[in-house]
Amino acid sequence: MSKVCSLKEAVASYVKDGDTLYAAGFTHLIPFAAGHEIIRQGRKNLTLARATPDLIYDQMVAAGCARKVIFSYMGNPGVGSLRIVRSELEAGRLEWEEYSHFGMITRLSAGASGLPFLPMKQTGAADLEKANPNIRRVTDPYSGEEVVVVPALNPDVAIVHVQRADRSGNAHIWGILGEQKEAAFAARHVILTAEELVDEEVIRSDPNRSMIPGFIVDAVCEVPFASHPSYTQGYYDRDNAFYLSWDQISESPEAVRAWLDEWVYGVQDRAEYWQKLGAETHERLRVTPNLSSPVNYGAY
Amino acid sequence: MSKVCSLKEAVASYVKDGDTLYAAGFTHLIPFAAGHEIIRQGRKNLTLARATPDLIYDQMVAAGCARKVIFSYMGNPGVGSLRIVRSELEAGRLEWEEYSHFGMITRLSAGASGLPFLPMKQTGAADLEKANPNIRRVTDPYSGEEVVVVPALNPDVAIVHVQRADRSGNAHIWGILGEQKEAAFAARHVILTAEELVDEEVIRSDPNRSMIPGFIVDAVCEVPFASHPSYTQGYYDRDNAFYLSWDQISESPEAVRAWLDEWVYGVQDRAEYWQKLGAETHERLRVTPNLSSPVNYGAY
Amino acid sequence: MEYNASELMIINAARLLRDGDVVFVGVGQPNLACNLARRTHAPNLLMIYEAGVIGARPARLPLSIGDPTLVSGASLVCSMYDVFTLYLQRGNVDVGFLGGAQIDRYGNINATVIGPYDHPKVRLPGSGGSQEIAAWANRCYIMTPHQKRRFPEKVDFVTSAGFLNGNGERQAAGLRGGGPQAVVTNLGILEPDDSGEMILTALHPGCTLEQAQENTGWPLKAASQLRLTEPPTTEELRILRDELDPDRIYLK
Amino acid sequence: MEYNASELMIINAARLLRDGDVVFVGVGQPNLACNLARRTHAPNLLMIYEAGVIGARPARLPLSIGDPTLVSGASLVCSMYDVFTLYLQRGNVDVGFLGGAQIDRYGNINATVIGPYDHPKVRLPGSGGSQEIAAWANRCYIMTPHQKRRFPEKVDFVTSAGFLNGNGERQAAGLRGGGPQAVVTNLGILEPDDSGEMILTALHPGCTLEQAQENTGWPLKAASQLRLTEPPTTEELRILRDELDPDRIYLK
Repeated sequence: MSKVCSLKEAVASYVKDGDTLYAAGFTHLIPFAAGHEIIRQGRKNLTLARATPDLIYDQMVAAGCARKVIFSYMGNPGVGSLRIVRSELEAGRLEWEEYSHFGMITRLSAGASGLPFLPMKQTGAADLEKANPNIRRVTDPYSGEEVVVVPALNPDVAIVHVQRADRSGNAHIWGILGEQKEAAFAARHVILTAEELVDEEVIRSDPNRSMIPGFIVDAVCEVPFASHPSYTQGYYDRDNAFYLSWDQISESPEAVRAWLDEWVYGVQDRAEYWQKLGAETHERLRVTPNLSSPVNYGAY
Repeated sequence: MSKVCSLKEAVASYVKDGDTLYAAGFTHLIPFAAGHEIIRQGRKNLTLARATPDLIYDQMVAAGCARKVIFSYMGNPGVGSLRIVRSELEAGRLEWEEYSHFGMITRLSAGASGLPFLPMKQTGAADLEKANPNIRRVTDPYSGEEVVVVPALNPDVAIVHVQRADRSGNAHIWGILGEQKEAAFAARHVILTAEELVDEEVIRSDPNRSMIPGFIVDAVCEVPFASHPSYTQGYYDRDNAFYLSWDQISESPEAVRAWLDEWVYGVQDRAEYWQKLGAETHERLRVTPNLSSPVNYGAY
Repeated sequence: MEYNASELMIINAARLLRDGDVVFVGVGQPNLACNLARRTHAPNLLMIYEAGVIGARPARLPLSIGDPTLVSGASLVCSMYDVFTLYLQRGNVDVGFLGGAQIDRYGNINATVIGPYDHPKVRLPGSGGSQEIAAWANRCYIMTPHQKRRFPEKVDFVTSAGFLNGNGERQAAGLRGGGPQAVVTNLGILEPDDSGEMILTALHPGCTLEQAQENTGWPLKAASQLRLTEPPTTEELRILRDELDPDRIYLK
Repeated sequence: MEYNASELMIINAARLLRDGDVVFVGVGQPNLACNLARRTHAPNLLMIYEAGVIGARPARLPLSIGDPTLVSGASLVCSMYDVFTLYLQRGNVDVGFLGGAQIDRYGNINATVIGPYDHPKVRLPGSGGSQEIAAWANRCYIMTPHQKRRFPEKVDFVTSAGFLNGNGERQAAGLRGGGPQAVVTNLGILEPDDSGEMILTALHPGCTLEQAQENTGWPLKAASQLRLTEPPTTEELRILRDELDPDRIYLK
C-alpha cells in the first residue's frame, strides 16, 4: 500500500497544535525539512522532545511553535550553546523536562516496547532525580537494591529521516542510528522523509538493513537533502559552517527573524531551499562514494 | 589483536565442567560444531541454556554433558518432540528451569544490558510464574499496576556462530538474528565460530552489519559448515532430512550411541564431519547466490 | 469435491483473516492458512514470524519457524527481543495463531505438561511464543481436531490465557488482546460467548451438534443461531494443494 | 619547544591512557588525547563514541559527536540505546572523559545550571551522556583550565557523580566505576586521595603549588610526593599539530 504524499500534506494531516513531537536523529539524519514545514504551517504549543534539541528545535522555538522541550543535552553540537532554547528557558518562557541521554533514550525504548517504564542502574547523581518527579525508583526483587526508572515516552508524532524507503514505508537506515527505530515504534503517528524512494526489491534485497516496517508508518515523503545542515551518511556531508554561523545568527532576534523569513517562510519546500543554497554549498557537501561489501542472502 | 585459534583450543580454554553455557541461534546459526567439540572433550555438569534446546542440546544431554537445561520451547523444530531432553526430564534425571520465549530472551537482554532484571507486561497465564520462583512481580510506580520481571541471565560462556568475522572477532551477521547479540554481551566468555575469516576491511566496509565487537570476544575460530544440520543464511540450507531422521535415531539409546560414535567421537573436527557427509549432501544443501544491494557510506 | 480434516480447518481459518491484518504466524497449518488468505480475499495480509521476519515472501513451504526462505526477500529482519517488544508487546499484532495439547471451556491453552508440573506424565514443548501471543494479539485463532481429550473442562496447566475462569477475568487482568476469537475444528467453529465460555457457533457441512458435544469435555453449548460453514471451494483446495503444499506435508 | 595550555592538557591526558583501554570518547580535546595515545604508546586503544560508533578510524578531525567520518571505516555501529546498555551499563568501558562548568572538592561535576535549577542564572547544556559515564566507566578523566570559578568547594548541581561527599559515599552508592581518577589542568594534575578528595599530585614544568591553590575554590592539598610532569615532547606536539588538528580547531 503506497503511503507516498508530499511533506506538506503529511504535516497537515499528522501534526496538530499541542502535539508532542519527536524529531529523531542523533546528529545524523535530523529532519530539518519537516521542522521547517511545521514552522511554515504555523503549528503552536508543541512539546518538542529530542535527546539533543539541536538547531532544528532552536529554530522551531524561535518561530513560536513550542510550549515545552524535553531533552538531555541542549547544545549546538561541536559549537557551543543553543542560544534560543537556552534564553527562553532562562527567561521562564519555555517549560522543560530533563533527563540524561540514557534516561531520554530509555523513555523512548519503553514507549517503543509497549512497557510502562524501564529500569537503569543508579548513577549516584541524584540532583536531576530530585528536580524531575518523572524519575523514580523501583526495588530490584532479586537483590533488594534500588534501580532508577523512567516512564515510557509515546510521542503523538515521530518524524524520521532515512536514506531509502519503498512506497509502503519500509526503510533502510545506515550510519549513526541514534534513536530512529525507537522513536518510530514509540509514536502514535510516523512521518518518514527519505532521500530516495526505491523499488521495494531494493529493500527486500537486504531485510536486515530495514529498521522501520512500513505498516507502522503513516506518510512517506521523498525529500532529498532533508537533513541539511545535518547530514545523511553517504549522501552529503554535515554543513559545519552553518552550525558555526547559526551561533552568530542566533545571538540576535532580528537576525533570526531575517533568517527564518529568507530560508523557511521564503521558500516553498526543501527543493527550493536546496536550490537556493547554491552550487558552491552543494559542491562543498558532496561525498565521494564508498560502498559496502555486499552479503549473500541466498535464493532459498 | 588476533584471537584466532582452533575450536579445540577455544573449548579447552573457555568451557569448564559445571559452567552455564548459552549456545546461541534461533533455528539459524546453531553452533553444532562447538557442541560436538564439547562432547568430544567430555565436559560434565553443564547448565545448558537456550530458548529452543534443539538437537544440539538433545545430543549434549545424550552424551552426558548436562546437569540442567534452561529453555522456553523444547521441541524438534518443525518435526515434533525433543525425545532425549524430554525423557530425561520426565524421568527426573535432568533439572530444568522454564520461561516463555519472551521471558528467556528478556533474561538474556537484562544480562547483556548490565541490568539486574527487566520487566514484561502481564500475560494472565500465571501457572509458569507459580512454577518458577525466578519469575516475580514489580509495581509500576507510575500506574500502580504490576509488571512481571525476570532476572538477568549471565552465562559463563556463549558460543555464537556468524557468517564472517575479522581476526579480532568483529562479526557480521545477517538473516535471522535470534539472540546472538544478547548472548554475546551477557556472557563472561565468548567463543565465536565463523563460516569465514575475512580481512578487517570487509567488516569495516559495513559497520552497521556488525553485531558483535571483537573486544568482547575471547576466541575466534574459522569453522566452515559449523551449524549443520541447522544452516547459515547465504552459505548452506537447513538439513531438514537430518531433523527428521533424528526423530527416528533419538527413539533408541543404542541408535543415539551409535550416531554419537560415528559422527561426534568418530571424527576429529568439523572438517572431517563435513567431508564424511559426502558430496550428495553438500549438493543438496548448496545455495544459489542472491546478493544484497550495496549501500554508500561515503568517504568522509 | 472431497477434502480432508486438515484442509477443512485451514480453509476455515483462512476465511477468518481480514485484508490488512498483521498476523503473527507459526509454521505448518497457520502458515498455510495465511498464505491461502493472501492469495484469495486478503492480498494485503502482513506476515510476521516469531523468528523476527516481517513481510516474508517464502518462495517454498517453510519447514521450520526459522526457515531461510522466510528471510530472502522479506521486508525486514530483526532480533527476537525486538519482535516480542516492538511488535507483540507494543500492540502491533492483529492476529495470532495458537496451538496446544489441551484447550478448555474458557479458551485457556496447555502446551506445557500433562500431569503435575514437577513430575509430568507427559512433558510437552512449553510456551515458546504463545504465552505472549495469547495475551497481546488483538485476536487469536486456534486450529485443532475435535477430540474429547483435547477439550477438557479445565486444562492441567495454563500455558497461555484464554478467558481464564470467564466472566470478565481476562479483562480484569488488563491484557490488551481480545483473547481467543475462534477455535476451528474438523466439526465446526467455537467462539466465546459474553462470559468467555467457548460455544459452538458453526458446523461444517455434514457435521452435527451431537458429534461436537460428544467430542467435547464440557457440556458444550450451541449458539442460538448455529451457522453452517461454506464447503471448501475448488479454488481454495487448488491453491492449497497445488501451490502451497504440493508435497502434502501439512495437509495429511 | 613552546606549547599552549590546551596542548599541555591533551598530552598529559593522553599519557594516562593504557594500551588496550576501551575509551568512551567525546569530540574535541578528549578525541585528540585518544588519537595521540593511539599513535604513541597505546596502539590498541579502542574508541567508542556516544553516537554508537565502535572502533572508529576517523580520516579527518571529527567536528561533532556524530560526524560521518566516525562511521566510515569503523568496526561497528549500533543504536544509542545499545551504546548505553550493552557497552556502558554492562561495564565494557574502561575510560570515560568528562567535562563541565564546575568540578568540586570530591570530583563531582556540574554541567547543568549555575544558580537554582528552576530559575537558572546560567543554563548549561545538561548531562548528555556524562551522568552514566561518570558512574560506570572504570576510570574517568577530566581536562579543564585551572580557574577558581571552575573549582568550587561544592558544585551547584551534581550532573555526574565524583566521590559525592567523600569518605566512601560513592562506594556505598554501589556504582561500578572507580570515579574520577585524574583532573588534568594547565597547572598540574589532581587525583583523589583515600577519602575521595581531589588533591594535587603533579605539577607541570614551571607551575607552582601556590598557583594551583590560588586557583582552586577549596583549600587544595598536595600529595606528599608531588610529581613533576614530563614536558610535551617534540613528537607529541608534531602529531597533535600536524596530523590531528592542523587547522588548530581544538588546540587554540
